[in-house]
Amino acid sequence: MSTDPYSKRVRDLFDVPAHAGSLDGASTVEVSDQGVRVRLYAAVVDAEIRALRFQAWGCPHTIAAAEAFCAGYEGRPVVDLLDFSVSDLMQSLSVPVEKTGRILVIEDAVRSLGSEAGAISIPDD
Amino acid sequence: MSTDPYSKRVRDLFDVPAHAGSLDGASTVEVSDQGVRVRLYAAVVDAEIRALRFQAWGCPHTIAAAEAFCAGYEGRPVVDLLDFSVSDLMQSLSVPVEKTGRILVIEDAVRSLGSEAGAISIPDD
Amino acid sequence: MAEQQDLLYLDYAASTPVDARVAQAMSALMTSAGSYANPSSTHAAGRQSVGHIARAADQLAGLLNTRAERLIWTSGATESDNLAILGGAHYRRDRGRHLVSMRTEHKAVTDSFSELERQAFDVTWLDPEANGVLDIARFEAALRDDTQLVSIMHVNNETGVIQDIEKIGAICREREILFHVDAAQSVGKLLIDLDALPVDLMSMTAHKVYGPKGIGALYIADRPGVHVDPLLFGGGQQHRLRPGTLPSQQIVGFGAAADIARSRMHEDLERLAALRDRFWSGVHDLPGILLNGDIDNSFPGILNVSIEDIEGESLLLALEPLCVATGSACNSASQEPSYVLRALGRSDALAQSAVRFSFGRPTSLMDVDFAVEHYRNAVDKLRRIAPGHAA
Amino acid sequence: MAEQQDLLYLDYAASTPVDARVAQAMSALMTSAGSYANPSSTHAAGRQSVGHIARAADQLAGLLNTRAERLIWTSGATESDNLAILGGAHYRRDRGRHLVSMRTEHKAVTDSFSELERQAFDVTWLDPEANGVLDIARFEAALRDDTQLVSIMHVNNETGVIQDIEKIGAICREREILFHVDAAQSVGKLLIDLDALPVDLMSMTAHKVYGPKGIGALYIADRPGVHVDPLLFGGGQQHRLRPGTLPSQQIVGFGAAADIARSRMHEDLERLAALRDRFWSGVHDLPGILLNGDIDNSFPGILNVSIEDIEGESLLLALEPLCVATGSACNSASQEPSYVLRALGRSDALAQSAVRFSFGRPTSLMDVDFAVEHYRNAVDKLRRIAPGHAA
Ligand SMILES: Cc1ncc(COP(=O)(O)O)c(C=O)c1O
Ligand SMILES: Cc1ncc(COP(=O)(O)O)c(C=O)c1O
Repeated sequence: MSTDPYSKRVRDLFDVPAHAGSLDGASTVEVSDQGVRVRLYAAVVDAEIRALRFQAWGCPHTIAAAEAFCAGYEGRPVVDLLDFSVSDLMQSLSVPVEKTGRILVIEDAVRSLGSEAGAISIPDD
Repeated sequence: MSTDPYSKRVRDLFDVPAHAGSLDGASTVEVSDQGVRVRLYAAVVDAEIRALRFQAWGCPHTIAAAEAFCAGYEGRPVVDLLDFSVSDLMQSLSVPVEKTGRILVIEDAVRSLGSEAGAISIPDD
Repeated sequence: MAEQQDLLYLDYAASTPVDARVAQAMSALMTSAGSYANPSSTHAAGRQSVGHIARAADQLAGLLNTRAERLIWTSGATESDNLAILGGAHYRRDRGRHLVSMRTEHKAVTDSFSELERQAFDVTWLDPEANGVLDIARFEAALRDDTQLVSIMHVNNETGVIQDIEKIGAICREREILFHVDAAQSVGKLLIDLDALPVDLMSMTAHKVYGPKGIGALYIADRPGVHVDPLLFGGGQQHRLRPGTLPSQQIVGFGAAADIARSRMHEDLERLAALRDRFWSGVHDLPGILLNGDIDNSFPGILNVSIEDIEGESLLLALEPLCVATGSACNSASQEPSYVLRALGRSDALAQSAVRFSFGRPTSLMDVDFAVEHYRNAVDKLRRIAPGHAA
Repeated sequence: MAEQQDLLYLDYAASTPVDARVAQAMSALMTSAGSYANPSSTHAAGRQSVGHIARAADQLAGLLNTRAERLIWTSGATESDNLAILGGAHYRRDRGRHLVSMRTEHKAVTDSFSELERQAFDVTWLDPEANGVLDIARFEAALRDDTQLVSIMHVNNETGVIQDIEKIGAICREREILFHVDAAQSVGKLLIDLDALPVDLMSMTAHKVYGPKGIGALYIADRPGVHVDPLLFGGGQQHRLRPGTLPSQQIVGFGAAADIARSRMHEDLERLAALRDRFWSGVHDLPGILLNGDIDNSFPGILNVSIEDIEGESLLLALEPLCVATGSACNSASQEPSYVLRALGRSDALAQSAVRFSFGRPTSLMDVDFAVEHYRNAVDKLRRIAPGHAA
């Protein structure tokens, strides 16, 4: 027996993943674990994230989480990526606990993206 | 589970047992066995059965069989009683085999009635 | 058939008609798009079925003041009794092999215990007092250190007699004995508060309370040590306790019936008591008549009377067009005198003459008067036919 | 709920709507005077219930070319499978402890055998060929002198693949091995002639063939040595093989559904084949698509396809408003890749991407076209999102 496993928000994000896709020449990371595969692209200018895109192979929660991340971080300082934590995302998407591992893959990807996109060496550019 | 355990004929005889009752001064026998009790009364004149009555305590088949007997033997020679056999009755009433014993009680009673009513010594009276 | 005409059904303890609103809810579910889906399916239609079932579970739980999660759906009280008794005894076999029940239980209970006897469990079969009630001191005396399960029914199906499940349950709880109650005849009829009652397992069925046949439930209390082994395997539904596609229309029917019962229980009880009392006052003066059970301690929908010098099978036929029962309907294909009435101390002959009149929501005072007249006439007729009565 | 709008149900292998005529017959029975009586009651109303049940048994027996007395009513195929396998193995335990079945059986079968393994029976689990069909030589090789029971399903619930129960049965009969067939997916859909088939026990259920949920039957052949031990005790109904008040409205529903199925089986099959073929020709050219099973040896109401590089759960959501299944509906609450498809040699990933489309009487060609379009779009969308595909 089951009730709807997807919240309205997950359904909306999954239905219209506006940030699905890639960015040529942007910082890119790919993490593959827990049976899911996530690739993130960040176009960073002046330590600010101008554009985010994702590609994902995984369950609806994984795709929705990737989309939610992209939608939420465009326009923010790249340094924010280093503090990214999935707990808010888990809650706002009502991700079931047994899927925590998959969502943590996104956390990994986001943090790598932070390093990759030069969050460590901000002042320099 | 069960279908109707009573044939139409049993129902009719049971509903209107026209010969239930007793006859004063008539030949009488009572047999009690197999959990049923049957008493038969015969008014015999000139070796002919002028009237038959019964009293019975037992299941509907027992009562119907007693009634059927009485209705069938009024007006017949008393000697017929000695040959009475329940097999026709069993069939015409569709008596289930497990009730054979009870119907045989009626056979016993009828044959005793035959003796009692002087079937043995017909010419004499 | 001529049989169909003018029957007067007074066998509501055997089964009840389905309330029109219940039948309506079931029909709607069976055919309307999206509602007939398998509740095990994860798609949207399946989730709708799940929603219907959840609502029905809430309705039944509401009737009994418990939570929906405590209810396991079964095919009826027979299966619930088996699951509780076989499943409970097996689950707790390490706690001891002694079990206690009564001789006046329904066959679904006694036959489950007989099966456990074949499996080397040790069953104490208690007799009731002459009025059908279990004496509490006698019950307590039967308990042993290795007693692990007790099953005592709430309302007896033949006599209507009510057992004091609260007291019995309290004694069981003190000793950590699993307590099962067959409540097939009381759910939806008497007030049952599972939150307050010291009952661990309770069997119920919809068709005794204006719901459909073939759907029941087993209540399993949320307490440590209270659990049962499954009897059926597969599918994983219902926490693996009872697999099989959940019959949504049946469950929705039970839920709706429970809801209706809750809303009119008080009114039903009052009406039934009036009907029963009127019937009894109409026949109690017949020579040789005897009430089986205890009119002051009974569910009023059932009245069981024996009568001297009357053969039961002929009585039943003479009573037509009344539809009434001798013994338990579930067992009445056999011509054996009722073992329940024998346990009350009735002779074979008296037990065999017993008739159970049971009244229901459709029964009217006129029906009762008709039944009284019919019963009196039938007794009169058979007595006049019988040898020994002056013609 | 918005969910209720515009669902396209293509999960007829999980459950079917109840035919309107069936629902009508059930409603009539539940409420009309005299028909709701307990069929165990001996009075006139009870006998009417018995009559309704007898007629339904004749209808079901007629569908299968057997006699009504050979059918035991149960709560569904899950219970029938349990009764056949647990009951059959127990009844014949003296003949040997070896049992044979397949890995691709329904959970109700595999879990019954697992329970028997816990009871120290010895089960051989056969794998099918890659197309889902059991190889007869492999089957014969698995048989031993102490093999006492074999259970092989007729139509597989996930793939639609048909096993050759006639050949398998003939081999069993030669060796006096009890042969059980789970025919939940084939009764009323494929021609089954029990008078001719060498089958000893056959499980069936009404809700897969436009009848109600919660009613099934077990066919028990009239041959020496063919029998089962009961799983439930009480009441004495159905020759003590399966007690409990017979749910007349459910049985009448099954009977009516069987009658309708018989009259339109040929027509149903032709339509389903046309729908299935149209669907497959609409999707077969998708890169990486694979048919699970054997389209030439299948019940045409079921089509199961896997597709490379697609995650199953997302596929299912992307397919909404199509209501379709991954794996068996009876098991689909779990996210495990289907053990049936794994047994066919599919990788975890491919098994997990599998979707079962199943068609039914209400399905139209337009529905199929809509489903094709939706499936293609969903695959396309997910592939575009996935890493590794050029955006
Ligand atoms: C007390 C009692 N227990 C159990 C049952 C069996 O219930 P079901 O008919 O649902 O199998 C009945 C009635 O049949 C009953 O009266
Ligand atoms: C092959 C098979 N066997 C058994 C079952 C179980 O049947 P039921 O739902 O009647 O318990 C199903 C479907 O659920 C099935 O497809």
